[in-house]
Amino acid sequence: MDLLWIVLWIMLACSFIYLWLIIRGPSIWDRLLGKNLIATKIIVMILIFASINDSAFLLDFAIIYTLSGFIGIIFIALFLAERKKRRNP
Amino acid sequence: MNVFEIIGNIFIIAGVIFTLFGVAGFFRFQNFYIRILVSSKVDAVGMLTLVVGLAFRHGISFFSGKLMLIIVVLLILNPLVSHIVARSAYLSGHEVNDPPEQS
Amino acid sequence: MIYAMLVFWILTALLIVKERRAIRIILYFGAFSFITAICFFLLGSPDVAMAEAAISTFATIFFVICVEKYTNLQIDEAEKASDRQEDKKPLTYHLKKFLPPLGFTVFLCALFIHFLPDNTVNTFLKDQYVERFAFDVGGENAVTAIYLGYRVYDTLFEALILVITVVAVSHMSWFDKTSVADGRRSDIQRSGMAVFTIRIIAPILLLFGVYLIMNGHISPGGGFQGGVAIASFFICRYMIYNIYDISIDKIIRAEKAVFVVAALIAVAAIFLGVWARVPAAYLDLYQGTYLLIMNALIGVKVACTFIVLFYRFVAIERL
Amino acid sequence: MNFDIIELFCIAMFFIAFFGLITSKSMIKSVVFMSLMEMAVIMFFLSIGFRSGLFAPIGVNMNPDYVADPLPQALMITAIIIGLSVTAVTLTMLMTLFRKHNTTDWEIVKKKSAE
Repeated sequence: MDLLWIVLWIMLACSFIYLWLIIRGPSIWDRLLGKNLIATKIIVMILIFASINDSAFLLDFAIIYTLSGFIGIIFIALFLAERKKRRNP
Repeated sequence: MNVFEIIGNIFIIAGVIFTLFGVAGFFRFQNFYIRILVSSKVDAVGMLTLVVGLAFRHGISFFSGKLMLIIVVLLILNPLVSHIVARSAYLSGHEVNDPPEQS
Repeated sequence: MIYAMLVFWILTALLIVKERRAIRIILYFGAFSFITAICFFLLGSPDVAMAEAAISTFATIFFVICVEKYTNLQIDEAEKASDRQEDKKPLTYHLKKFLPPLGFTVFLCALFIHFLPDNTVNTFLKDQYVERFAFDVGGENAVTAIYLGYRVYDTLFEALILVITVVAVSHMSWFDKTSVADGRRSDIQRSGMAVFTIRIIAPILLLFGVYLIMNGHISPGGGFQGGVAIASFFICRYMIYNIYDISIDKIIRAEKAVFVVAALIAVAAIFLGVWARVPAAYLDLYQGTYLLIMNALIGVKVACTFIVLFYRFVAIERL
Repeated sequence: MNFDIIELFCIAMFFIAFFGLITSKSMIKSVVFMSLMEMAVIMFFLSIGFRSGLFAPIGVNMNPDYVADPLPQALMITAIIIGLSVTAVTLTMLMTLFRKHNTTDWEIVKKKSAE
């Protein structure tokens, strides 16, 4: 078994652990953080998969995944901050 | 197996170890602010090390050029997300010494 | 690998079924979209995975705006009250309530599995397409060749549905106005660091969207994915400047014009037989130009639609 | 019956979402479940004829035995974009209904509109 496949499975196990974090995390911010960490794990998995297949065009998917996923998380975080503040000023 | 691949493998193993430290840090601490400091910082370092290792394995090629672009994007965006999450938690009144609140 | 990801997929869906609070449902839905995208990727279709990854941020943003505005409390108030009533009732009540829908669902599922056809998959069409697309339509991406060459009617219909969506959103809305007052500022909380960093990221996103459109016929990507990437550039722009200074009416007019032009070009290129009359020496050039122009038009069209939807949700529906 | 394990997962997903749709009280949950059902259908289409080891249909002079089926992919891209449009229209309708009845609970809306 190649080293890269072992790393791939370790990353999958890490993302399962962070799913447990999303379920348990006491506040909403812990859940957002867990979502961010799952996103980074999945990006690493895509990169390793593209490296195993040795095809550069699969990396485009990693780039757009990074950009759009993180922008979504930033937008949610900005909105949540505004929401709580308006409720109890 | 040439020199590039050996260096790349060493980097990849280091990256995996950093990532596992991040997982451990997440369950070690209960306070949100300590947690976001530990896990996201260690996680970013681990991921960058892993991607650098992958780039080393491929030598100088189009593939590693694209990996460099991904490294730049990750280096900019990943700390920013941690910053925004922590800032929005602070603005919404999540105090540093608070007991964990359900929401 | 794919089986492990599918187990993950089912787990997130079960989480959504179990959860009651609206804001948590949105977060779980975001994680669900991430995992769906990687499942599509592992099924050997990076084009669909790209579209899903770019779409998921828009879906999450729409849901967040809706929840933030309309369920301002942390739990849906109605659900909370009904929960308090139901918790006192005995177990048989819950069983009575949940068994009939569960039984109905299991019955439908059994019917579905029973009537599932058990032939082997017919690969005639797949073989034809994979072998002939480079000669018939051109390019190196079989998916782009199918949706711009063999099945261009589907794509045009889909573009028409996007026009209808914009009309329907304006029609169903509670508010009468269709455009935003120019120069109005929103009350979103910005941080200086975020603005500085997104200023660096936004041009990369725009450039990458244009790259996806221009390279759509030789690598994964194409009009749809590039259009959505360009539309998410406008989310970045909104987060930087925090001002509504884009006229929605002009964008809608541009969208309609682009749709008409795309339909005319497709009809002229394929159904009037220009394709057959091009001399063989210039066929490559002709095919490349056609794919590039159609991809660009569809990209502009999709980008216009999503800019309009985003601005409507963020500026008008949140009032 | 020789169907694939992936197809079985997709069918399970579809009916989980269906169960959620008919038992949920909140409107937002209903919209989310519609989105989930659509994802299950798309995954089902992509998994037809898939086996382990197939690669993306991109490149020159490909062997049809080693690439995934391009036809469902081309149809599913449009389906995903239309899915977002459906979500947007449904959310707009939800907001209008909220303005009218001031709640997001189906049963209260039913009671109010029956009066």
